[in-house]
Amino acid sequence: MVDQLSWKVGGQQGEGIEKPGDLFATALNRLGYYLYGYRHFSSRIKGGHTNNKIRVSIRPVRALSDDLDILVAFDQETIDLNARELRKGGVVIADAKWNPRLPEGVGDVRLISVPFTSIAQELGSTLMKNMVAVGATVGLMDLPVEPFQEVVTELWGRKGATVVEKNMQAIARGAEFVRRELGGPLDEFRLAPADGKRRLFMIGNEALALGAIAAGARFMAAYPITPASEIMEYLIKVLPQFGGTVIQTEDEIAAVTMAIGANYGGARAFTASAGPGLSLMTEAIGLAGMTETPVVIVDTQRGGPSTGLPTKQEQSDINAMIYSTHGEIPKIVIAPSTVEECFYDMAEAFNLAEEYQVPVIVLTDLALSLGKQTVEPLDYDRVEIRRGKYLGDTELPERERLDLFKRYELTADGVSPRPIPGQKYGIHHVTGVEHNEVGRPSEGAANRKQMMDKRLRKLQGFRLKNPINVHAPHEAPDVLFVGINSSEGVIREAIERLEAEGVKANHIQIRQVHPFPADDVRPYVERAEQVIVVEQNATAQLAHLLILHVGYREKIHNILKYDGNPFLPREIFEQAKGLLKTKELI
Amino acid sequence: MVDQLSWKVGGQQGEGIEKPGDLFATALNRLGYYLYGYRHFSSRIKGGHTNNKIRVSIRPVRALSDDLDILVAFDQETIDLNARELRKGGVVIADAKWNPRLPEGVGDVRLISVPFTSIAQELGSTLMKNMVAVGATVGLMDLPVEPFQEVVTELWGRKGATVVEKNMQAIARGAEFVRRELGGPLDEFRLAPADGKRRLFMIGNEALALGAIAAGARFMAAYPITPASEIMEYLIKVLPQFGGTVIQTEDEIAAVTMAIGANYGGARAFTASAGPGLSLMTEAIGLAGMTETPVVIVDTQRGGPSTGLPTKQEQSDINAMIYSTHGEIPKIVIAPSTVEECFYDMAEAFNLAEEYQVPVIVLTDLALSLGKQTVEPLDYDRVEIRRGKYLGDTELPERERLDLFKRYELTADGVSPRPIPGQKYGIHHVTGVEHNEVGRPSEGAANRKQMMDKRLRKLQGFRLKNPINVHAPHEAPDVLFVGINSSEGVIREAIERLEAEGVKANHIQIRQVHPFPADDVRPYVERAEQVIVVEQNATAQLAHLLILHVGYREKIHNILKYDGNPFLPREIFEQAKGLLKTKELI
Amino acid sequence: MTELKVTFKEFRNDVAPNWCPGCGDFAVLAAMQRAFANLGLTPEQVAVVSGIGCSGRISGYIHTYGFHGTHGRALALAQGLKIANRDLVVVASGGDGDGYAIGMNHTIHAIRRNIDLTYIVMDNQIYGLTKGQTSPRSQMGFQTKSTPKGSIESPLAPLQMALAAGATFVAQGFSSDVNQLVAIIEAGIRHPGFAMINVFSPCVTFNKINTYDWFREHVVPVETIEGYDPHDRNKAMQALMETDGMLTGIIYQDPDSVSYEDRIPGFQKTPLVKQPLKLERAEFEALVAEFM
Amino acid sequence: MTELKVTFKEFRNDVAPNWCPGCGDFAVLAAMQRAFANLGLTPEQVAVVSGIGCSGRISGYIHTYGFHGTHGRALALAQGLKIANRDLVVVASGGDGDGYAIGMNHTIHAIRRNIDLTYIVMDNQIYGLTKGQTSPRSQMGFQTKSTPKGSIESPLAPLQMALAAGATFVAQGFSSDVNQLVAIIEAGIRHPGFAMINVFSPCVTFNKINTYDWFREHVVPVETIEGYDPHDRNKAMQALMETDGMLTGIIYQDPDSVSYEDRIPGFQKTPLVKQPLKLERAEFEALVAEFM
Ligand SMILES: Cc1ncc(C[n+]2csc(CCOP(=O)(O)OP(=O)(O)O)c2C)c(N)n1
Ligand SMILES: Cc1ncc(C[n+]2csc(CCOP(=O)(O)OP(=O)(O)O)c2C)c(N)n1
Ligand code: SF4
Ligand code: SF4
Ligand SMILES: [Mg+2]
Ligand SMILES: [Mg+2]
Repeated sequence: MVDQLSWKVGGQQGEGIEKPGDLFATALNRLGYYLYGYRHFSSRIKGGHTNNKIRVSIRPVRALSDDLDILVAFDQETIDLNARELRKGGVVIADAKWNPRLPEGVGDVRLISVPFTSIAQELGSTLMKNMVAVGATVGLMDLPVEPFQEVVTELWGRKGATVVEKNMQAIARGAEFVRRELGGPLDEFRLAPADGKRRLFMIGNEALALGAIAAGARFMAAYPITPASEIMEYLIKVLPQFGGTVIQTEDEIAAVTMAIGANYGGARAFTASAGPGLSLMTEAIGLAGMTETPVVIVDTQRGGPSTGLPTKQEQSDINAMIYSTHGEIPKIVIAPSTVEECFYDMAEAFNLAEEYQVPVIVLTDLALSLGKQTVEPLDYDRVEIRRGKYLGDTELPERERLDLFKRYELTADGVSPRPIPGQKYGIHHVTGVEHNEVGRPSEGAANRKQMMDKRLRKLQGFRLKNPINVHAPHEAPDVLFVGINSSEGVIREAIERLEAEGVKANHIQIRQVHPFPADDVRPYVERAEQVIVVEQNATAQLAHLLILHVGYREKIHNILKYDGNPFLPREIFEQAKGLLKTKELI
Repeated sequence: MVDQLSWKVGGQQGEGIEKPGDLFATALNRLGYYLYGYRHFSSRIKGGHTNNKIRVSIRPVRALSDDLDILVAFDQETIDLNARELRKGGVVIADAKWNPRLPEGVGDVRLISVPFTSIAQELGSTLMKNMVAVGATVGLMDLPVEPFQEVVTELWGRKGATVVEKNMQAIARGAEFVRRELGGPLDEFRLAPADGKRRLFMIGNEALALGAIAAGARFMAAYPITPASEIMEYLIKVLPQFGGTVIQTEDEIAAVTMAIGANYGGARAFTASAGPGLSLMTEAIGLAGMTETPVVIVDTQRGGPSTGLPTKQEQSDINAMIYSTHGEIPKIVIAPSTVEECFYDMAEAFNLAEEYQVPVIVLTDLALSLGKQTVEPLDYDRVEIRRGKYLGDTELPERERLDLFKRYELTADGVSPRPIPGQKYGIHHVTGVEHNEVGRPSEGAANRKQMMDKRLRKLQGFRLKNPINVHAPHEAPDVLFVGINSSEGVIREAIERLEAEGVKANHIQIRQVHPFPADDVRPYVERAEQVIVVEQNATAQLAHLLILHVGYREKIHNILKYDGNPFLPREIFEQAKGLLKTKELI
Repeated sequence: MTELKVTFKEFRNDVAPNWCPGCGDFAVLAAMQRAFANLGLTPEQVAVVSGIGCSGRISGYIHTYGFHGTHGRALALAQGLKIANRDLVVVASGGDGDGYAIGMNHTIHAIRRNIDLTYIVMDNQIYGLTKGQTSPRSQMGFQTKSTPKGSIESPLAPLQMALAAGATFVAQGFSSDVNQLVAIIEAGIRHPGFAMINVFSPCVTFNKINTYDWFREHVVPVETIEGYDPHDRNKAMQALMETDGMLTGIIYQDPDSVSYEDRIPGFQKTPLVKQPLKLERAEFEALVAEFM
Repeated sequence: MTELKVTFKEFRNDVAPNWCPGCGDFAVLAAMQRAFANLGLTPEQVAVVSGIGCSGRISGYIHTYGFHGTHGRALALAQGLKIANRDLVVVASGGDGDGYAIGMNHTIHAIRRNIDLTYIVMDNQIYGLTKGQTSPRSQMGFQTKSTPKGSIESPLAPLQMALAAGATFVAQGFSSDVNQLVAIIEAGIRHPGFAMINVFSPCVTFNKINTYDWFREHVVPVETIEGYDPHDRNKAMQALMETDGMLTGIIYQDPDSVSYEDRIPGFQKTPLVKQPLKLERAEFEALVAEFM
């Protein structure tokens, strides 16, 4: 029996290979296993290799595994591209139909040809070959069939009992075939039993969308783009239940500007996109900053620059999110590391946007946005709603007709009270031009300085409740790892291995990206012999933020990856060993 | 007699008060004086106070003076707003018509009421009151009348001799009136004679436009915006002579993208805008970076953020110009400090864009772009044309039909040979998606890494011929001043005063903004006791670049100004003294 | 009842517009103020959203809520605002550069969407604020700073474009005829859906061709066309083409127009902004349960 | 002479398009290749500039120069390119989202400008590459990922818009009729000015409504209209309105069209890119002297 196992299914894009992966994962989730998935796909609709790698464990997992135990292949290409990833003794399950073979030089790996297609045909439709493949896995892993029954019923129940029955037969036949082939279950593919608890299983984008709803966002304006579209697509389905709506706009400029307009109106509204969209939003973000209109913007990072690698993992928008837009505005950038944090941070983003009356960018990466994983219960009670100086539901005191409301009142904390259109005594003007306290354009030097100071004052000393995630067991560690977004889990696994070799490693994950939480980060940098910043870009953007805000340039090293794929634990482990060796620590 | 003098004319916007300023300055330029001007104006067409402050000197001047010798006022508001700027003994010349008076508390200042309007009326048109005002100045300063005759003839010659004659009479009458009033010339307003040499007198935008033509740019695509429009307007007038053209596009996205398209086609093309336009260009700049298409973009900085202070001075786009666009591209940002450098740097920008096949941003500020000043001769022979690996006029070797040209060949320096459409053996594909050597989309991990490395390699070790302007007489200075763009002159004046008080001050002006010339800057920072970064923004953007790239955080101090007005020498002098005092240097 | 009647003075504020004397935009401002008053609106019920340009300054000259946004994006702001609070009367406005050059895309898509807004373009056929460059409305041959030899681009026909984009309300006014303009704006606000209003609003400083007199000579009020039927889209298109776009008045109105808000599945009459932010626990749990 | 004749194979390359089998874009690709060959062009004389979308991939599938730009900006690239080198045949292309959503503004202004380009929109009335959201061409009620209850926006009429924007060449093809499409593209390239070509190019994967069969039933070839005169703008507009935009063939062509390039003051027949970069010393000095 094993505690964890890594499974992958692959085939041609657009041929429905999402189904078996989803079915497998959902069933195992129902059994109480922890899952972590990553889909490899291309920027095309049909054709081209795609695969879904899923790690299953009895303990929480937040990273892909280095290797693979089981590969389910729907075509020879899948075997050719992925067989090398299999561990010694790993198994390929493939459709007997096309005479699968292992490529040259793939060592100790077992190929099981299962007649996916013929079994499916016998049952009445080749479409069911997916189910046979799932069944083959069930057989290999010796899984109980009940959770599959449950999921299959949910999936096809509407089509009638026969369809469900047929699909279950396909699974049974696949399982039977493999069991016969193996002559009994192999212990190395049998998972230790899980706790049976029902846990959430979702992608980061869904958690972001849920966070937005929980925070009271009832309007989203967006333009489709990978890997952000799921946020919008989920909300399109769900928001109407809550009286809300999504507008698919003509472009990202309209999307963010509509969101700003709605926030000006007093609603909680947002947009989400990826790099190209965020680049187009640059001017509007400045408008939100200047007019002190709250707005939340999600950037799901993908491979850049330009159209770049639209379906690949990267973390290369950090600088752009901090520094984009001409002139100077206060802005908050936060970066959740896990799907749970996607939910809570997204909800919190709306609070921050209103409390500070600034644009808030929620930064994720493709692996976090699209990777489907087991998620701890999302706590309704942890979601606060704080609106700061929003006056929309306040009875405002009466005032003279032309005594405009001081929407930009110079206050000690820089934040001014905010009435909304429709309120009788709240009339004021808003403009992206420099303005006075009631929002009228003003070019005066003294006013200008006061207003700039006011706006920038808002975020002085700003600090999230958890600006960094800290795993720092050591007082004087050999190394401090610093990561951002989805890398938390993979860094932790690398650290486990390093610790096993005697390295003392601390780890922080940066959640508050801007303003940079220098005071929180500094002590960890100071105490560490060496700092290794792990990030998925080519110019070490996060490391430069450390150097700029914390210093200790000479301590800071990088592990960078920018080939489009997420880190594997081994890669960090080995590169870290290399870096540590140069320091003669190992 | 004095070596220099400061003159200002003010009135209502849209009432033609540019004329007297231009006439005065042009005439003095013809006499061989050095001039430096700054126009104060608002974002409206008619009405609102505007003024033009012009410094005249027998030596080169590159900054406004702290105070004012002569104020020519076309309305009471001009006196109210500007009289306090006059030095002791300064003179206000105002139209007797509206009974000008000095505001309370303005000390030792003399008001001369000159019947601008009635004299003009006597001569046949109140429009000529401008000329009377100029005449009053001529009288006060005891200037020769010939250069005025010359300029007036150029201005109105086409309208006939009578018009010229009348205008000259107006000048004579104004002069006469003041001479009579004063009872003879006052020595303190008489300029020492100049060398009589003819020098150029122009604004930075004109120099940029000239630089572009000199570099062979024959196409500009742009959208109007303050303070960039003059570049386009000058080229619209001039380019047709050289077979070129300007397209006024529908927006800035189209402008920069057209320029990219034209560069792809092998032409030298560019665009120019200010902050809001640059923000809109963010995505396209990434496209140029990814496709390695040369393109030159001018950013004439103005007060931000958002629409901000469209007619005011600021230097707050530095970060945005460096870091904007999602993902990572090689990019060059250069910042001329003087009008001469506008010309040379602009011409050089086209070389750099083609040699490195990257977007090049030429950063100016409003004071540099619009301030009219005396300019040293522009040297035709200093303008080189270097096209790097451009193959557009090469006969390419024959190749197989489908053997595409390796437009993105992996080379040691990262730059690849560049044929242009139309060439028989140069066919290749260009895309903003990650691509292989012939430009076809490719998602492969190995290719991706190679291509990112190739692109980023291009600017490794990049260095302008003059990455910084250096005025560093001291081996171990008390202070190093660091500035950017138009502040060079004003910093130099402040330094003169500090040196007079015994402070040893070095000064560098950053011309190569990105990639940051750390190795060039470092020795100056190292040697200085203290560093004062003078910049016109609120968040000390340039200072942060220093901290990031050079370090020495503890040495670095700021003098910031962000009220929309350019620095005056006194402001830097006094604030520097304050900063130095805390270090007990003075 | 008279003491209850709102007058246009309610919509005046104490800012002296910084437009040039004689600018057509003064009339647009006055017409908006009068239309609001005629409709019995109070200042807080109205939000004027504007773009950047001379015209864009209008949001600061009227006593209502006002948002002066970025160049070309007034409609995006306005649509978001209306979705947030459908009880507001939202009027977007700006120049011909704002709405037909940089902002044309939003104009077209706002038209298609048919959110209940009124959009007023102050069309002076030039860029005023940037001192006289050609606009997409400038005529061929028109000489400006940016086209000293005359414009060589064909001018846009905004109302024909609006019809082609599916507009449900299309009208055109002229700053010289404030009464007509008031009536148009009133009708536009009453119209359930997007009201597209182009106003010939002369720039007396930079446009010496399309002057008040020029317009006076060229406009063709719909009333002068026998039996003009503003409910026939094809006829409206034809009339616009035949008059070279100089038709004024209410040119087309779809009597069956249903606003976008009324088509959104599940969208309530109560404005979004008045609905509670917090989900009920049960609602939240039902959502989350979908992921188990 | 036969051995000199260019065949469409000259324009084929060795890339297998990653379009879904049956995608309408294959026909557009084939038609472009045949049109180029029929016009006797050689691959290096042509540049295909494309946007982002399934359709945008076309620049990589044809053996000519190709530039696959950003989403919605193909026309801006193409116009710049043509100004740089007017000897090239420049064809811009992309999807309906690319050209009519994010890129609509450039489409309209390119039409007005009338630079000598050919623009081919592969109109599948949906977003293909992002997996099936509604496009500005989707019909009301159309159900997609982004409109599960059906689209509630009125679809754009691109060719009516083009006419309203002053287009000098307007045509519409259909992937099922490659011969017609070849003829249209040829005519478009020959047209001196901007040729706007919309092509019904079905998305077999995501659009189950506007299928080949659906189009076959709905298109109205101009040939079927008695005495159709493609030189009458008003009639063309009317015909488009009457057929609900389903007219195919060459719908309008201005016989007097003069391209933008030919209107630019001082613009030479020799392409910019072939002109010397360096100014003569005397030219430079004359320029500079203006500032003394
Ligand atoms: C993104 C951006 N580009 C350019 C400008 C400069 N700009 C301000 S107003 C304007 C056009 C003005 O013309 P129009 O919209 O017709 O308004 P008008 O002044 O004629 O009323 C321009 C180009 C800007 N503010 N923002
Ligand atoms: C700025 C930007 N926004 C969004 C996207 C994502 N995106 C790629 S293609 C596309 C639309 C595709 O639809 P269409 O243009 O109709 O082309 P089709 O795939 O249908 O041929 C979108 C939204 C992008 N690449 N860039
Ligand atoms: S410049 Fe023209 S549009 Fe602007 S305020 Fe003056 S008259 Fe009006
Ligand atoms: S998704 Fe549609 S448009 Fe894209 S390739 Fe497939 S059929 Fe063509
Ligand atoms: Mg205008
Ligand atoms: Mg499409």
